[in-house]
Amino acid sequence: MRYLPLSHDDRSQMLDKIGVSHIDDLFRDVPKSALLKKPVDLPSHMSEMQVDRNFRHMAEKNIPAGSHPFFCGAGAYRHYVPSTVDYMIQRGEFLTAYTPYQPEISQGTLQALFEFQTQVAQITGMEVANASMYDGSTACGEAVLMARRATRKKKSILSGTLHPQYIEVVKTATKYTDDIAVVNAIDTYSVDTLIDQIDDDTNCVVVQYPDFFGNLQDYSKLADALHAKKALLVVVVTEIVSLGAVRSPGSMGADIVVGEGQSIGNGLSFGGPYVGLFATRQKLVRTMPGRVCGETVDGDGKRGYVLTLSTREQHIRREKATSNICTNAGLCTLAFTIHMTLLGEKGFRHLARLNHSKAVKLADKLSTLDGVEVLNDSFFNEFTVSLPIDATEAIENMTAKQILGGVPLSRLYPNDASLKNQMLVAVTETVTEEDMDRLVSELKELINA
Amino acid sequence: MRYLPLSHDDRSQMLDKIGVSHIDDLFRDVPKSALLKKPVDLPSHMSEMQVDRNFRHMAEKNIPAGSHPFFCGAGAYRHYVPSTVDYMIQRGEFLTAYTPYQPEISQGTLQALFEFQTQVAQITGMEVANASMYDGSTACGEAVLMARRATRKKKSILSGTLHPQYIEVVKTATKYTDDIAVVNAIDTYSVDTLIDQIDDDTNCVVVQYPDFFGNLQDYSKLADALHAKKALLVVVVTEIVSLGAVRSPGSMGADIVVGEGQSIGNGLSFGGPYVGLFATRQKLVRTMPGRVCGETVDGDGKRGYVLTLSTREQHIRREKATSNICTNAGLCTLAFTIHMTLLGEKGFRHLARLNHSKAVKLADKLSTLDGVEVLNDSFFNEFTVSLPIDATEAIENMTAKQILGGVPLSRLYPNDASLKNQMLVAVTETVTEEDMDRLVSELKELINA
Amino acid sequence: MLNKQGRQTDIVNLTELSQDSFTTHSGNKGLEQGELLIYEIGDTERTGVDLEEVGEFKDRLGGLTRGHEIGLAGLSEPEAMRHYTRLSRMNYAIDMGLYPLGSCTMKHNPRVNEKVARLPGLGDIHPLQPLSTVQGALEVMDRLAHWLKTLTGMPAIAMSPKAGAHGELCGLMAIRAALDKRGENRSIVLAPESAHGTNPATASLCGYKVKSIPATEDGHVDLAALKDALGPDVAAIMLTNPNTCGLFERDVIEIAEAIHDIGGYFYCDGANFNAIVGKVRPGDLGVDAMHINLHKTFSTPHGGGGPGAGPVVLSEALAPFAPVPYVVHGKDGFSLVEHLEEGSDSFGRMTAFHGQMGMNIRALAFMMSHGSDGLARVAEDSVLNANYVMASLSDVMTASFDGPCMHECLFDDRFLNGSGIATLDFAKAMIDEGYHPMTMYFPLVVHGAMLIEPTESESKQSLDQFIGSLRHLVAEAKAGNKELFSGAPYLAPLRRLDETLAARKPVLRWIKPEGNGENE
Amino acid sequence: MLNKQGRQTDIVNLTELSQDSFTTHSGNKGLEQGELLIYEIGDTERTGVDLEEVGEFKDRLGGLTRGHEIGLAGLSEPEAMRHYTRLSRMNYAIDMGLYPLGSCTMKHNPRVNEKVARLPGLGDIHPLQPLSTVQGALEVMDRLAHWLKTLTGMPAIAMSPKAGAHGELCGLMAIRAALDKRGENRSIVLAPESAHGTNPATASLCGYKVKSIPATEDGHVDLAALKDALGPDVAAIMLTNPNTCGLFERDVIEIAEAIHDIGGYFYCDGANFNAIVGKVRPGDLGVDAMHINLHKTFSTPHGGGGPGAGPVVLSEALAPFAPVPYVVHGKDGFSLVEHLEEGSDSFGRMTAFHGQMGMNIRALAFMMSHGSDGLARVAEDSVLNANYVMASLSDVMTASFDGPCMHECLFDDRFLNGSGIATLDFAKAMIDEGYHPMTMYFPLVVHGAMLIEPTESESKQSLDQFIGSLRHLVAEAKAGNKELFSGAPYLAPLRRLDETLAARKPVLRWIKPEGNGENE
Ligand SMILES: Cc1ncc(COP(=O)(O)O)c(C=O)c1O
Ligand SMILES: Cc1ncc(COP(=O)(O)O)c(C=O)c1O
Repeated sequence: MRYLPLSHDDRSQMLDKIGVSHIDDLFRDVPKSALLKKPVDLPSHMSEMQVDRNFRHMAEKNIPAGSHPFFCGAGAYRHYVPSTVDYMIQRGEFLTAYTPYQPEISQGTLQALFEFQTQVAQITGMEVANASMYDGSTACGEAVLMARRATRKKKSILSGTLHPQYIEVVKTATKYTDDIAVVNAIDTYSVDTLIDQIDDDTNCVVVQYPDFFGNLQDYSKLADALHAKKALLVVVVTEIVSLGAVRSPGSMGADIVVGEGQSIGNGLSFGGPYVGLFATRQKLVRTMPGRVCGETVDGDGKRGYVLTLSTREQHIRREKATSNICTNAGLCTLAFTIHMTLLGEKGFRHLARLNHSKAVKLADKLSTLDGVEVLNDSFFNEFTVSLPIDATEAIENMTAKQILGGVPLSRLYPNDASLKNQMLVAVTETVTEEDMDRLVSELKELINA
Repeated sequence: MRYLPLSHDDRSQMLDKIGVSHIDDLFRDVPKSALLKKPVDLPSHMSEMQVDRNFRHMAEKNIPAGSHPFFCGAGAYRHYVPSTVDYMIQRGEFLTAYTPYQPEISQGTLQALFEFQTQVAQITGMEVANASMYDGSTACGEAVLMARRATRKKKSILSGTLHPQYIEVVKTATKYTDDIAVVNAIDTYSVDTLIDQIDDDTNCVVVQYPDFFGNLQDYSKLADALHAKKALLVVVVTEIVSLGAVRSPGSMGADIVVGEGQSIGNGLSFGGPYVGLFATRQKLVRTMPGRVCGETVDGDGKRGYVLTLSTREQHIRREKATSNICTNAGLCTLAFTIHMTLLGEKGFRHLARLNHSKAVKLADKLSTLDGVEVLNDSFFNEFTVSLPIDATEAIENMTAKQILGGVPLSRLYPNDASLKNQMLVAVTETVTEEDMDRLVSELKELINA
Repeated sequence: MLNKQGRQTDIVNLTELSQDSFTTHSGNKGLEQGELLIYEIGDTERTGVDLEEVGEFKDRLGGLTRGHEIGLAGLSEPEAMRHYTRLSRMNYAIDMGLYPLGSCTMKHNPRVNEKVARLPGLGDIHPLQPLSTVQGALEVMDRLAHWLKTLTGMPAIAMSPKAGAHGELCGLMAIRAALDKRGENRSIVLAPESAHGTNPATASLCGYKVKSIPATEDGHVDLAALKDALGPDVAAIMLTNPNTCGLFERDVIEIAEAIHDIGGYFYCDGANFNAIVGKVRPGDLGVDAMHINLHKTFSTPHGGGGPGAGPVVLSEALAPFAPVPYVVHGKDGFSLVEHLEEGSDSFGRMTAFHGQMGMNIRALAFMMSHGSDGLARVAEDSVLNANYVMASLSDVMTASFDGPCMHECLFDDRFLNGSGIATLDFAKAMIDEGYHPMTMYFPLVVHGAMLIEPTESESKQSLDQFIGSLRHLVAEAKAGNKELFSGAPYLAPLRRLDETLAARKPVLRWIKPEGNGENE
Repeated sequence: MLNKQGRQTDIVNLTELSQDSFTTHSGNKGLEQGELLIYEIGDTERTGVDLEEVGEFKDRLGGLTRGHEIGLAGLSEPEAMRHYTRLSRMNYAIDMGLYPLGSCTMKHNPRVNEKVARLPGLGDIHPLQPLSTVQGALEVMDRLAHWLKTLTGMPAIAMSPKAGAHGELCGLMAIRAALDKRGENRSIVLAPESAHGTNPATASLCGYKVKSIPATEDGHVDLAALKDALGPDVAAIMLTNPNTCGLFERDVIEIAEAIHDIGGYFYCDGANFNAIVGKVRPGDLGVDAMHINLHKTFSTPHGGGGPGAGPVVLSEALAPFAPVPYVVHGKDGFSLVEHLEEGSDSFGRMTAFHGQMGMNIRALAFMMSHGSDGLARVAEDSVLNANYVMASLSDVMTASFDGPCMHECLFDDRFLNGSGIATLDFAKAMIDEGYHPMTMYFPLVVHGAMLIEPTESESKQSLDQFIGSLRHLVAEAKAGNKELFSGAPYLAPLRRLDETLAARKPVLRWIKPEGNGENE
């Protein structure tokens, strides 16, 4: 077996040294009845070439996003990631290192984390950020838990325009610790409805920005109302590229900003691994979940980085930890950082503007179709379209014509009949004008059929 | 432009420091008339995404070997290269290093070269090998030039069963220095015909093993005859994997063995870059072309490696050099070495046996077809098939049916009508039994049509 | 001698400088290069990307245009390449050497896994594409599920948890849902003293109190104490098996029965599955739920801290409570259940989308490469390697427990008694020898713990070299060569770092030296 | 202080050891790891591949089965990964830092080039597939040919040469073929003293004698001497422009006219094309043939010595003599002329198949990324960077020639006079500073040459740091700190290597310590 260096001879020499005669003597603590006598019923080992063939075969049963005009979003976005990013994260020194617990021989990972934390703080407009959570949805759950810890209050209010799967994740994560109230999406278009729900028991309100349907709203007033009640504003950003174009949540008074960082540096990968962003205010840092990297000096006085504030974490604090997270999104974080470093301020803003301009163009084109309506007043690179026909079917039909036309809302709200003709359409820099025209003409044909 | 770090400000500060006011002041030695006033007539710069798209577009116009049953050989073979190889050669430290002229900071490249030289010497059964030539064909040209230098005689005899493009390359390379006699392929099936050609002026005979048509022959007698005339036996191996199954040229008395190393570690890449192997006897080493790496010690007595015997080379010896080669096949060499290290003796022999067994199987299957004849008595993983129909057309027709069925001999011998129904069929470990059956049934259909 | 171009033609006799007094102007030391932060190299004008130009257009940002500078530093592509290459070279990694971190299973990460995960048909698909366009992806999930269920002998699996700790949460949520369904409101989870920190932390998240069970002298769970702790208020036990001392809990079946007897559930922390994969099926031991760290047993790369994946296998009893989504075989191929159905017992959803697909692919590639024969070999070689290390060191270091260990061996600091050298010092001296230290101070059941897990990826030679270095260090420690340890590491890119300072005055991000313009 | 698990809770005061006396048991120094040869690690039994089993069958090897052991050492995959990773870490590379090798154009190698070269449709195609199945590949060749012809202002191109020297051979072969066709049997090729070694070596291969032309005091070709050397027996001049002193030959047009006047041809060595790409077209200077090192100007990676590619552009006069193969536009798309046609003037074939396709792809990706606007910038920035280095060092080092240079600047060793320090020593001290040395002792026209080519890939900061290190070294040299140089490098993986020993007793391969079983 190509991955196993021990030879038959090695094995017997080693057994000799140990002083046993058979490998199973080392398994003597295993109840006899439980030690398998023969291999489990699964295929035998394979050559690399066969493994490669098997996966190619499975891959060919999927339609890659890049092979067609592509407009899916709803929390996962297809951006062009520069080749440098993927080459760099595959360097063995990054790829095959553990969590940087030994800082003297982990400065590579650590310094990159320090850069990552700075970038996340800057983009979100916050003071500090952690070294990542699993993804945006779990980060959102952690934010609610943190709000409870920070305020010692039990009630959390979620806006109905939060990604519906995020709502489910928050509800699951807080099932035994928190009371969750979800405000109908339709009611949240006025921030006042949310404000009305805040009471003395409220620990936070969670809003999404741009919201799940693509809309942009200023949450400053909400922040003020929350702060007046010693509660926190949690802002969720699922399309982090938007923050290159719109005001930061921090500037609106957010106390915790969580986000899905996939758009930067990371591919679609059918939903994971992604990278959860988590930023907050300096004063809340000791209630923050997750690892964090900090600056210090070495024995010679040279600057260096270490994991720090670990007394918040499970491996030190155990049942009193701020979270149970251990392994996080390390390498996805690195991909994010490298991509963001390549972009820089200039590239990040340019990228955001390019996304927005293309989205505006497509919205304009779609609006010209009879019976088609773009429901958003404002949006970044994604908006909700109402069709005169069933959106799920329309998308299925377009698939046959080699177009991945968007995400039907009923995929996420199967029980809400009022949404069945609606779909989310995302437009990133990877979409060409030709792609847009194909979408528009295909939709036109379907509508007229 | 993403590859250019200088900013506008940098540029003016630097011009200031230099003491000129405009960049074109630095081009003042260029005749005014020749300095372009505007960019040449070519497209403007492109985003990485656009570049990527352009190449995908061109790539889609080709049929990749791996997407179909594939039987082409004739000097370039499709083997499965373990993923480790390509990952490793892409490490920046290997990929973006220059020729290891500063050994203290090039031990990685140097030690790998030392391993490469050892592997090549072992496989060919020779005493020493150099650090590579461009490819098999140019190595072959160099071998003939070396035979002249080593023997101070002018006449070289090439077997007609040498790859026809190699014959052309040798003729071109030696045009002004050597007399080349090519012996008809048909006549070389008896070594005696070659032996008869040897005279006192002969510096070498060049034979291929397995020969271009796939046949295997023992060249010991030829070696003896040459040595009796103080001439050299040059053996060319275009499918290096064969040497895992058949006796080494060294064991037959070869004085120079050159080869195409592409099969190990390197992809097809439409013909290049490949890697030329060059091995010889210790006593001839100072007439050998190309770089060579040798062992030595450092100032602390530690073992290390350096480029050596450079007094043979152009950068020292100039017009008296053994060759004009400078840049060689560095990275392809490394790929060869890593792949060979993964194989080891056991894997290399297993791979060779696997190739041969599959070739035998296909030869047997093809022989069952009416009017189809395998012309070889012996072969390794490639043989010549005679069809009852035009081979070029048969192959074109199979292409339409998604089979890349082999190389028609008329592609290489356009003027030899006797070969027009013949084709070379290569079978490597990448060919499945299903692939073979498709080829056989498709050929059957074509013949019966 | 110099030739006429001034080239030296003979070898010089090197003169010597003391390395002590040696500082270079650049701060580099040959190939060991220092590197500033991106913020100190780049600026807000520089960029390493080119993008299509954007013409004028009327924005639809609702008046929320971002004005002020964000403050992001950019680098041109060559600078970025160099920056991150240099950083990477300051890391230790499996690709460089033995990485004996106990409990972490730092094994070889095959590159074919990376390759197949990047096939466009697997890497470039959106989680909400129509299911008809992702049948191959669902097949990967289904196949991996089948392998994991077969290897563990368990009937059900939840594929979405994103790491081990997330898997623990999933398992405990299922347990609590099962108890809720029975109308029982139990409040306690038992966990051995030696448990990993994530176990108690997870139990808390599910609203449980954790009761710690002591270990016996020989490193196992104290069965008597455990039985004493059992009662109607106990929801579950969280047991790591093999445990974090590297020992197989020989009473595991009895423990399972005991917990089942009082109506509780057996959660098994599967972080150490590497020791028994293909040799023992947890399902045969009475386990109700167990997470599997794909980034340990099944070789998906640790990536400097993640990402991982923590699928959880479930017993018949817990299967109905599994979270969404899950793959089902429908009439037109595979389908995905993404929503809590009316009347479903599912406890909810762990994450948006469907879990760590990228990790699933890699893990499946690893499994298929080994096959059922090879996976049993993995367990055997990992156990053999650990025992070989233990046998080769226990005459000079103090093994905490007798007898064969599983895939990792535990030493404590008794052999350093009186030397003035702590476990940490010893570990840092290993860095100078070119090794990543073992896991230290965990598990908490022995003093100054050193937990060594070589994994099956090490050759005998590699182990012999490692053993040689450790024996050398022990000899130096015993010889009183204290500075070798207390000042270590001497030869790493940095000397020992001041972690206390870092925690006391946290500097968690770069700040622009004079004023920080980025918050608008 | 230790807590109850023995974990240190306060920061220790590091004690110190002298690094001098410091040897580790393993021989490693932290992250700097030594590594044996594969033959000392692996053996003939170990392997890092799994292959399909082969059943019994009757071989058809004609009785030539290889019997005896070959002697190849194998490693398992994890061992191989580690072996080559460790080796790689002993290298310097562009990805790590400035690589100022004059005449080598060590610039940034963009990774998108690597990516597109690996697309299955481009990387996995056979050179002898039916032409209908490789139209995209022929398009790549054709497009690259178009870019190169346009950038050089030349009408024809030979795409198959495999490196610069091979291109030179191609060019001179075309020249000789043209002369042969005219029935002229000229015997001399002129080349300046400063020419690269490949120039005279190539001329020899074509059966020419080389006559060397001296340089003027200011580093240019001596026009008068050149004109004196011209005559009916001169076939060609091989001129590098910009020349290897980093200067543009300002008399180039006059030189071209002079050589044409006597019926000879102008071969231009295009190794230094980076300085003028997009700014000057060699075709406008009277060039008849010029090779282009794609691995210099167009960024294909050097790979530790290759592979490269050396396409040759040709004038109208030489075009008919170009070698096969070449791409033509046929009725069904692109076609390839692979055979010498009846009556063709083509001088033959340079290589099997069609040249360095993999390099062509990378070079074209580089060109398309820059565009015509960006390529001119490349030339400008490379020239600007070189002049900036020269301007920043010429007060302390001795620039060999006045005035602006092109893309590289030349110093000689006069500034070291009397210090006892040679160019080589100075260069080796740069290694300790973290830099690859510049090209040394080339060109041969100045004493102790140091030729610095920063390329356009360097930022101003990077240059400033480099300049800082060099100024520091100069100051140390002038202060008489000789050991800093004569013993250098001190901080590299190895100290200075004994090249004399290597050449005197060549050990060119590993030999099994007792007897060598592999030759059968
Ligand atoms: C015993 C044990 N349990 C649980 C975990 C947590 O797993 P993860 O880091 O994947 O969340 C670990 C990881 O180190 C572990 O060692
Ligand atoms: C001036 C000059 N000419 C020719 C060459 C030869 O090019 P190649 O190494 O590609 O054969 C070089 C390469 O170093 C060079 O610098």
